Amino acid sequence: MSDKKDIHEDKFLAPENRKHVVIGPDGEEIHVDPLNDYFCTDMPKVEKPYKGVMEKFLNWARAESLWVLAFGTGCGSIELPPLFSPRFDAYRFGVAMRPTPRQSGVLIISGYLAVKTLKRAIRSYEQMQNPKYVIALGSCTINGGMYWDSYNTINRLDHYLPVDVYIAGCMPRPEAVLAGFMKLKERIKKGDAEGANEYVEKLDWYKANQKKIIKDWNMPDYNW
Amino acid sequence: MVNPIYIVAVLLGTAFLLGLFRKKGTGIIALVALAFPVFVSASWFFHFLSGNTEVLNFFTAGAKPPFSINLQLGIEEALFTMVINVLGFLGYTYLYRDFKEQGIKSTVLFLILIMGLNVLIMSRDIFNLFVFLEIVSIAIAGLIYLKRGADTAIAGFKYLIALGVISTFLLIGIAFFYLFSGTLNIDDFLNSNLPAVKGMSMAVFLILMAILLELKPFPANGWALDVYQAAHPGISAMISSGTATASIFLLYKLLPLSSIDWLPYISIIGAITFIGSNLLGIAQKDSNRLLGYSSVGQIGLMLIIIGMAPQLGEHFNLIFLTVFISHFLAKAGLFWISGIIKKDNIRQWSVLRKNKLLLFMFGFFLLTLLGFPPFPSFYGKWQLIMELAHGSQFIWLALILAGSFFEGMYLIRWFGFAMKEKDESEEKLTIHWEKMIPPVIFTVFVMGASYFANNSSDYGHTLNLIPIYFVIALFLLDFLPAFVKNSLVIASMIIYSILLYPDISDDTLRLVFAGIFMIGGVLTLFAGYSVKGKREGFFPFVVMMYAGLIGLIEAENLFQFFFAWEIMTLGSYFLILRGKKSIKHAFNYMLFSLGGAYLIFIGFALSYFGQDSLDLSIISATTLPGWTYTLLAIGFLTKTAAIGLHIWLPGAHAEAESDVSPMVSGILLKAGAFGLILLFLLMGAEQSEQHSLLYILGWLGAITAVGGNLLAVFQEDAKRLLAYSSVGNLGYILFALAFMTNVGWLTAITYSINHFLFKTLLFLAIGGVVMRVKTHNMYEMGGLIKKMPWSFIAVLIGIITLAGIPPLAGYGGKWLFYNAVLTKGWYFQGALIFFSGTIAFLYAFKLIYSVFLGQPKDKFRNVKEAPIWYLIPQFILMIGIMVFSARPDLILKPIGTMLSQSNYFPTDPLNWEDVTATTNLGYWSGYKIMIVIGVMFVVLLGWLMIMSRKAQKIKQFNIVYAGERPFTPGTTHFSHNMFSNYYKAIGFLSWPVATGFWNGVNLFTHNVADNIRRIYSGNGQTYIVHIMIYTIVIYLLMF
Amino acid sequence: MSLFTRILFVLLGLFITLNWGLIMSGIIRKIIARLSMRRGIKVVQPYINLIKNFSIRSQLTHGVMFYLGPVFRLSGGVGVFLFMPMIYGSIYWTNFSFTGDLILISYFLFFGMLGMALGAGEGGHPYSAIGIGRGLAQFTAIEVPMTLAIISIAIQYNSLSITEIVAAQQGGIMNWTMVTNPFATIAAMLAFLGMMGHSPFNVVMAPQENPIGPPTEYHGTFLGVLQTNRAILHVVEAVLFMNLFFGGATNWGILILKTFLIYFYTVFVGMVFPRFRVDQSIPWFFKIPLVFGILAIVLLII
Amino acid sequence: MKLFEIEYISLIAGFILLIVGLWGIISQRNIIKMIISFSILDTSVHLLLVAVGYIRNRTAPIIDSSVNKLNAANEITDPLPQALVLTAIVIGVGITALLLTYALKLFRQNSSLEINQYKSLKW
Repeated sequence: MSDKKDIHEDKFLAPENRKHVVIGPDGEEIHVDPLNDYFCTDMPKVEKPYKGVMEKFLNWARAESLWVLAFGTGCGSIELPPLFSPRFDAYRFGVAMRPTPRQSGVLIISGYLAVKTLKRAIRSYEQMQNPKYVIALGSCTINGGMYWDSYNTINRLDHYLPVDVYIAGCMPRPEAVLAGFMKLKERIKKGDAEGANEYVEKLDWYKANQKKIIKDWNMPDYNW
Repeated sequence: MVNPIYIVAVLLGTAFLLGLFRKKGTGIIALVALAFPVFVSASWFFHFLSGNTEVLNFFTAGAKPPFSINLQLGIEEALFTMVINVLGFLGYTYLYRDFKEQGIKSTVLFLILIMGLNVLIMSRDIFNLFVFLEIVSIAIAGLIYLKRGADTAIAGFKYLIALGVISTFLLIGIAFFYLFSGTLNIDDFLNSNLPAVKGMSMAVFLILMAILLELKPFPANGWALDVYQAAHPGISAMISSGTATASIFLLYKLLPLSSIDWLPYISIIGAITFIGSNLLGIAQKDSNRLLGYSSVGQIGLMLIIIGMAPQLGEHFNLIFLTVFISHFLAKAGLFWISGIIKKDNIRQWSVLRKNKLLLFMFGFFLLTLLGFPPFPSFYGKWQLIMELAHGSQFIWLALILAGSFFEGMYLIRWFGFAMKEKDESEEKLTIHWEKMIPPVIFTVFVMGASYFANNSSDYGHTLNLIPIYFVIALFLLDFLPAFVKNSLVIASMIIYSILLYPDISDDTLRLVFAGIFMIGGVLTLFAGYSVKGKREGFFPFVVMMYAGLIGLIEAENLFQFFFAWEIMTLGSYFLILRGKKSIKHAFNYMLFSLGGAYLIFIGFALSYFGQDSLDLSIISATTLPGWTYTLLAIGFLTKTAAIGLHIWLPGAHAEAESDVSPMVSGILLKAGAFGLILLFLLMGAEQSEQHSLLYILGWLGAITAVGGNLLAVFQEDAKRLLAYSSVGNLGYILFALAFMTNVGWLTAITYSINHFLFKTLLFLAIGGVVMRVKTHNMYEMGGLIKKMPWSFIAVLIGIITLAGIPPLAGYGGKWLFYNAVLTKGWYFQGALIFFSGTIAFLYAFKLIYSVFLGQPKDKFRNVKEAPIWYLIPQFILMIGIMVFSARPDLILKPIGTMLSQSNYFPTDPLNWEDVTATTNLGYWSGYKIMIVIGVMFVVLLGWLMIMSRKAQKIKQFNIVYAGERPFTPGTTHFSHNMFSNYYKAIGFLSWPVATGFWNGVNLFTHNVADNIRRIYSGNGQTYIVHIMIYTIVIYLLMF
Repeated sequence: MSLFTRILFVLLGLFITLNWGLIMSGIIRKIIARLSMRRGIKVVQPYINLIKNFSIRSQLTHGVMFYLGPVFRLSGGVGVFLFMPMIYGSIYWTNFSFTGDLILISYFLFFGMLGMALGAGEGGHPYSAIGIGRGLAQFTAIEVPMTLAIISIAIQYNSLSITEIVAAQQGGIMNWTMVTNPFATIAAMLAFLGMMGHSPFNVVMAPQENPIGPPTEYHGTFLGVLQTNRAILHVVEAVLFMNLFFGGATNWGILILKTFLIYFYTVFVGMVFPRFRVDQSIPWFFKIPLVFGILAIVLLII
Repeated sequence: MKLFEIEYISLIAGFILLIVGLWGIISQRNIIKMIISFSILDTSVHLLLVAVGYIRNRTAPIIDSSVNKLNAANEITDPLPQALVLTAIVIGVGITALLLTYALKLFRQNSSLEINQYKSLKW
């Protein structure tokens, strides 16, 4: 079984990620295994929340300061910019866009997820720091929507990422998205939004699901 | 004592008798025969030297003139016959094998040649001179064909035809001389006091002209050059050293015949020859022909000296003899070496590297020709230039140095080829031992001559020659392993510093620079321990350089200073030349150094004008302040690489070896700064009248700072970047010195110390890195912090100091700068300086980021930390920086006291209250700043460490990449052309204007040389035309 | 005053500065929101962001220098505060300004920049390096008018000591450098635009193009430290300009008012003008601000 | 007419030959012709030498029956130039011989006697 897996992986491994030999400055041979050498191969740990008032206070702060990763995955991303226009003004709820996953807490999957986008979405999600939240936008993320039998999109997002809030509609209007943010805030304040830890706990299951449809992973299992 | 007539007898007799012998044994007999004259003339020479002054006159056939020939042997004749006989003996030894192959004929010719030369020197009969001149010519014409071939044949033909025409002139001259004077004896003529007749002067003109033409004056010398090129080098050596010597003496002997003062014309002819042939040498690629040009040039120089004799007075002997003996020994030596390696193109002389001794001798002779100290002609040239200046012959002085510069140009280039050009020849260098003897002996003679020149020079005794002896000792000890020699050098430098300390402890300025030179020297030498093997030819030059540097500190008179300056230049040139790709850069370095040194030379000479001592203080009393100071300043600026004169620096510093770069960049450049300091002090410091010069220098410093730093920004080569940074930093120092205020000078000294500390540190650290990764290109490195953490710390400390960020010492410099700028009122220059200070951030960041941060590359995964011997000096320097940052008062206070208490800079000093420095404008307390920042930094660090103690360590590709992963480390490391946007904005300021200018100058010189030398069309008839036109022109000039 | 009391006052001042910095940025973002017909963030939003960033549970580090970067950065900000006399005439709020003068502050500003640059560099992200390259390149140009202005006021007051410069401006608005040396003020205030990094000079961290420039890899506590520094530094830089050109402050109220106005000015300009590329902004600094800087000096020497 | 005295004639002839010789050396392309020109040049000098040493109405400086031995100093011409000429002739012959040798070598190696074709050594 394991042998088979290796062959499988090899087939999709990008050329630059294959093991190779480079010549060092003194003429010595250096064996490079890109997947192990370039990437951290550790697995994430569960980051336990504090208990009591402290956690409540921090959760309040987290809820009031939602930094969204500016990452449009599908057609729904067209609905996000109006959120920050004067009409909807998501800023007043503490929502802001951040350009880098390192600094963001919220990943919005805006609509259908093609397989290749899923890979990027997962990588970006993994690069976000705990605690982190996922908002799924539109029917496509719930059951595939109009793409339910497409060969190239996923049907249920929560098989791949722990979703905190679904916002139904095709597409949901910005008002609905704002409502989704409100819902997320409620969950965070209640302490329910522990998707990040959930993802770590059930990592094997998530990874198995992810690998089922993404063959050319080209990276260690967890993308730090 | 043996009568010298036996020289003739023995040589002639042997030549005749040789025919009786079979081939076997002829060589030995000839050698013995040639040894005899050496013995005779040497015994006479020492006889005269030991106090006997009575000149020996002797006659052939026991009768008096005119029925016999009158020969004379005084000390001069004895000396010249001696050198010629030595040359003859060694020349024969050298050619022994060739003669053996050729049979007796060549040996006979050789004996005749030596005999002829002897008689030429001793004879006092004009017709006799003609006869022997012809004999010598015939002998040489025969010997030329020792090397068979069409080239040789045509060269010999041209030679004979030309000499035939010349001897016709001579004979006509002699005929009319006899007609008008009735005697052919020089002495008779001189005693007879005949009235001057028009025809007589014409006759003498023809005679002297013929002798002059024999000396191959430019441009009527094509025939001679062809001979040099075509003949066997052993014969060329005889022509160049032997016949030229005799002809020069002949000229000297016959000059009194003329009633007209020939001397100015001889000088002019000499000058044209000296400059002309040295200029043409620049375009020459054939080694023997090049030696020919050089030979002709040197004769030109001797002609100048002869022509200048009245101005030179009592110094004539020293000047002439040193220049003569240098040329004599070196040229013969070089021709001999040329004959050993048998390569025509100067590029192919790289084959010399196969034999260390040959290479050594080659360099030795070249330097002898160039007149570097401690070689004899250095003393001669020094004395010559000084005397010329004393007699206000400034144009001559400039002409001589211009010619010397041209000569330097091709000789140094040649040496560079020998040292560094790729050696493509496969075959082994076959060396016959007897061919090695003569050059070796001449090398020893050069050393002896240097010793005597030093002793007979007026100022030679003031020199401290201990370092020179040490250099020689190191040459002899070169077989030892490197670490032994390294320890030896370090120990000697430490001991020397300790011995030196009491002498200069009362002069704080000198003490600071001595500290930079010596401490820096020891520290950079530590790095040398990491080199395994013998490291041949490194340590003598290191010592030479440091000897020069310390000599500058010790110098009390101009001579010592210039001597030390040249020694330092020489040592550093050899060090730079050791680098891998340094051939071009070392050449540039030497060329600029030579030019700069000559400017300094002229400056010294000008200040000597109208004065009697050579003390350094005469510069302040110079009667030509404008010229003197400007020339000296430009001379020193070539060493500090002010913009426009900087193009040699980046290459020279970047391509040098890892541990040489810090020496030349961190330490050597301070020599220029020290020179400027000395100059400015002598200009009268604060009272200096040279406002416009200082103002220009101030602007120059500011522009240099901007230019150097800006150029550094756009470099991809780490060492080149640092080198350009040095240009910029030396600009700061120049700028600060030009203030001529107390604080300005403190700034300059602070900068000197800072630059020494951080640039040595950076060059050592980067040198260590380069040593490990084996590339200079920063974009190829990256992420080395994990492999070389200590080097990283060193670079970090270095760039913080460089950028002038508090709390490190660099900030002190900036603060002083502001105060100085505001006090002096040079606001706009100051703004430029501060602008360049911020530019420094760009390259400082690029340096540390591209090398140590960013993406680690695969091929540097296994590199280790730099050798411990690189790290030790780095740590010492870091400690130095820290101490100087925290307690700047330890150094600046005494300097400030000295500057303000002396008469130099009494006004507006820096005040010290405990550890706080104050001026009228502001205040600065390095110690307290250090504490505040240190405490704060530690507190914040602790806080953050508590806050993020659990941080997960991740690897190089765990970066956010828009949901993707980086491709390879190479494509992810952002380093190449890092500041492209900056280039787009103000890159036009970094256009290589100076490089273009100097390239243009170089191209122009080459083109001029290349076009002029086309007068040597190769056609023998053209050469005859040259001779005739030349004669006519000289005639028209004279009458 | 004993060292201990001094440290206490310094810490207190630092606390006030930090809070004022956070509130100021909140207020200003509120004002901007209102200008564009939005309700905008809460005024305390910067506090919430800061708390949230410090409460991030997981941390990543790329290496030692990555770790030290924010420390350098914050040291830079706090250091400038430490060397800055905040309130004129007060012995309590002069911090450690006795250790150095204006030059110390203007060079210590680089301390943080350099540290940040190194930390970001260790992150290994190419965009960080691009951002730093841009920032440093732009800074060299900013420094030219700034230096000219500093030289100009140093000539004017014949001092480099900030305290003395403020002292010379006391006694009414007519004594402020703004009035007495308008060209220096203009040059410096134009340079100030670049120093604060608002539009049109914010190409350093132009989002979408090079995600966010130097701090691309920073998150959580590191980012919190950077934000803290930002809050402090904005105030302190405004205080520097207030001290140099706008008469300083004799109490905290005036300080708060003046720094607010000075800071608001940069934001206001940023609202109006679009972003420059680096190769546009550098020549821009070499045009108008440079001319004003030169004028400021020329007029003084004449 | 002084001009037509023997010494002047030989003097003038000498100078004319001198010019001819020089001109020949410069203008003749053939090496042999150059050597001949050189010989002419040589001869011209000899002529000059003799002319310089000539004293009118005196006999050759050979002490034989035609000269009174006691009064020889007043009867013979100056012997020195004549001795010089003898030496010069010898030397001239030597040089000419050497030149011819070189011409021979050149011709053997390159089968040409045109001086123009031997320009490999230049500049």
